[in-house]
Amino acid sequence: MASTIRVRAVAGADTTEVQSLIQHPMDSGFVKDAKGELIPPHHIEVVQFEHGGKTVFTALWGPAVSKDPYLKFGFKGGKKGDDLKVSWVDNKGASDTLTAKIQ
Amino acid sequence: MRIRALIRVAAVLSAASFATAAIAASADDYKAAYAKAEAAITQAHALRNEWTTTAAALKAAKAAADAGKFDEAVAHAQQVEALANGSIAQAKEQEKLWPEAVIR
Amino acid sequence: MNEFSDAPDSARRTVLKAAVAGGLAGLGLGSFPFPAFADADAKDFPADAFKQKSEADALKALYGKSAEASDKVNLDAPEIAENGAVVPIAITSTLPGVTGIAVLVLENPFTLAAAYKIPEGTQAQVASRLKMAKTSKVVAVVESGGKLYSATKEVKVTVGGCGG
Amino acid sequence: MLRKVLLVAALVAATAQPLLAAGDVDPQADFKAFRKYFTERFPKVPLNDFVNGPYSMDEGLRKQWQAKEEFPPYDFALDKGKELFAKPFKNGKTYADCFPDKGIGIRQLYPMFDEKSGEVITLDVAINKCREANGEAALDYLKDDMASLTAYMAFTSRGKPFDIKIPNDPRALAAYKKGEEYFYTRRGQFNVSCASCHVQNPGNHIRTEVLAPALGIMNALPIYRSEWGGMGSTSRRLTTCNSQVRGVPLPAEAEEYRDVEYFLSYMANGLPISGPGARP
Repeated sequence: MASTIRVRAVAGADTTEVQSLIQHPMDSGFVKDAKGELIPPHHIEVVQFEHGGKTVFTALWGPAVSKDPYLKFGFKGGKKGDDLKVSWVDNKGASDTLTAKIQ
Repeated sequence: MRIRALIRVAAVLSAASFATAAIAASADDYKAAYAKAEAAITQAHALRNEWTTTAAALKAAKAAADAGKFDEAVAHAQQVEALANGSIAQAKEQEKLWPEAVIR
Repeated sequence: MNEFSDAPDSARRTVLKAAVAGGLAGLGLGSFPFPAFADADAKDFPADAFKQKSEADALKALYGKSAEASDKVNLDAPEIAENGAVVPIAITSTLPGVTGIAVLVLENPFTLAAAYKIPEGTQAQVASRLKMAKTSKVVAVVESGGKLYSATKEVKVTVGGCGG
Repeated sequence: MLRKVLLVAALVAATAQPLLAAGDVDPQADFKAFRKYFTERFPKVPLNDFVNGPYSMDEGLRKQWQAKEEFPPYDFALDKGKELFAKPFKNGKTYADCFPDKGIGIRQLYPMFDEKSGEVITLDVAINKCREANGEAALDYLKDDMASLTAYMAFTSRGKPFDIKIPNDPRALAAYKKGEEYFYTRRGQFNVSCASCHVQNPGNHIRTEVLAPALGIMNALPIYRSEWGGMGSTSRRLTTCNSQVRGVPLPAEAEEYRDVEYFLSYMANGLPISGPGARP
């Protein structure tokens, strides 16, 4: 099974720029299905990025974040070949994690 | 052209509702109206030009007939026929007119 | 990025490179569908803040205080959203010692859309994509030195992002 | 406009002559006129930018698109397509065995006129022919797998100019003509043609959408639409066009659809493939 997480982390002179895309429906809880019944909210709540044993970024998301959510941020340090660990957990307790190499 | 088509449909529709208001319709009236509607749909289908609203009206006609509301059913069937005829007229007209729209 | 007008090849390379990177990341480096989730913890999630219907209540629940407008908070959002389902929103700030960023969509059923924790060494910037139910003010809030600063922009939404 | 149409109708009725004889199908002349129309109407749009549809017409939209392209939402569909493309059939063969250049970088050659059957074969149809020739069931033209596969195949062809050939074969010319007819024919209860929107009104809003120019409109297919929340095939796009004007869509990959794709792709000859595209 392919990972739900895509990460591109590129080390620059001073900072590492991180972009990620996570495959997730991010159901808002306000949309009805074909039968006219509300689809219950199903969204990622926490995404964490770790580098060198330290959390470099934490996202807390409600149901208003788009489907297959995108994120872009930057942190100081990080060099080519370093590990960057990404983890998420959603409101139903599902989760995924991926360790990518900084480019 | 669009305006003309709409006027045509509207005229048929208002005539239809006037007629049904005058005399209560029977199951046989509905059958006759339905047969005409179906024939028009078949022709529109053959011309590969049906309107989505035609199918919706047909559904409404059937539902009304099933509920024994024949006045309503006849009105819907006539609406189906008018809509299908509109799409038939459109297709025939366009067969001749489309080259006028070509970029030259 | 004039994707194909000026430099089709370089644009294509960029995307190709990206796909390769994405592919590699997804390939070998351990992806487990349901691992024991050690690091990010659902307990961290401020569920209460995400249930508030006003800006003030959401900020109070999240940070315990209110925000003042500041030109040192920069909110980049479209004037007219092409589709309310996917509205790109980017926030940056020149304030020192930023510890958190939050984004609120005032007309959404729940105003708080996302909150970000910014540890030391991480830049005061984040870009993401949000759903907007209708035309609304979007508020970017930045936490700096224990205080909250905000910037607001109205985004017109003609196709709502909440479906139904 | 109304008066003009009425006048034309009167003329047609009076002369009762077909406006076009069978012999005067001239794709090259059409091509020149089509290109001239769009480049003159939109002098500021670089020729190769037409393939970006509404984003070539509206700066605000373009910025949002570019933001999304940084990490496009269709990335997952693309990976899925790559996986599907590589997966061997039960007989051990793959899609690569059915296509020129093993199926990589060839999207710009479709639709293709098939001399054997005398029909226009789109990429989607070619995919299903490949499957059937290898004992696999055809894919649904409207569903995700077809969209993902064609997305991947388009992606490997990005930047390659459309290279659609209309051989001097009466059947190919007839198919081209039928495609042209379909494009300019008004249909649906709203009484509009493909051209009403994509020739007469590109850049304008219909309800909330900015209409794409017809020139280069096929280059971006298949497309990921935010409205769909996913990748949609060419068939999905065309059938949606029909239902949006209150017309009942034809079956996916019906002759008319294949022919109109043939016509439009030929009009875009020389313009680069930009698919899979992202659209509102």
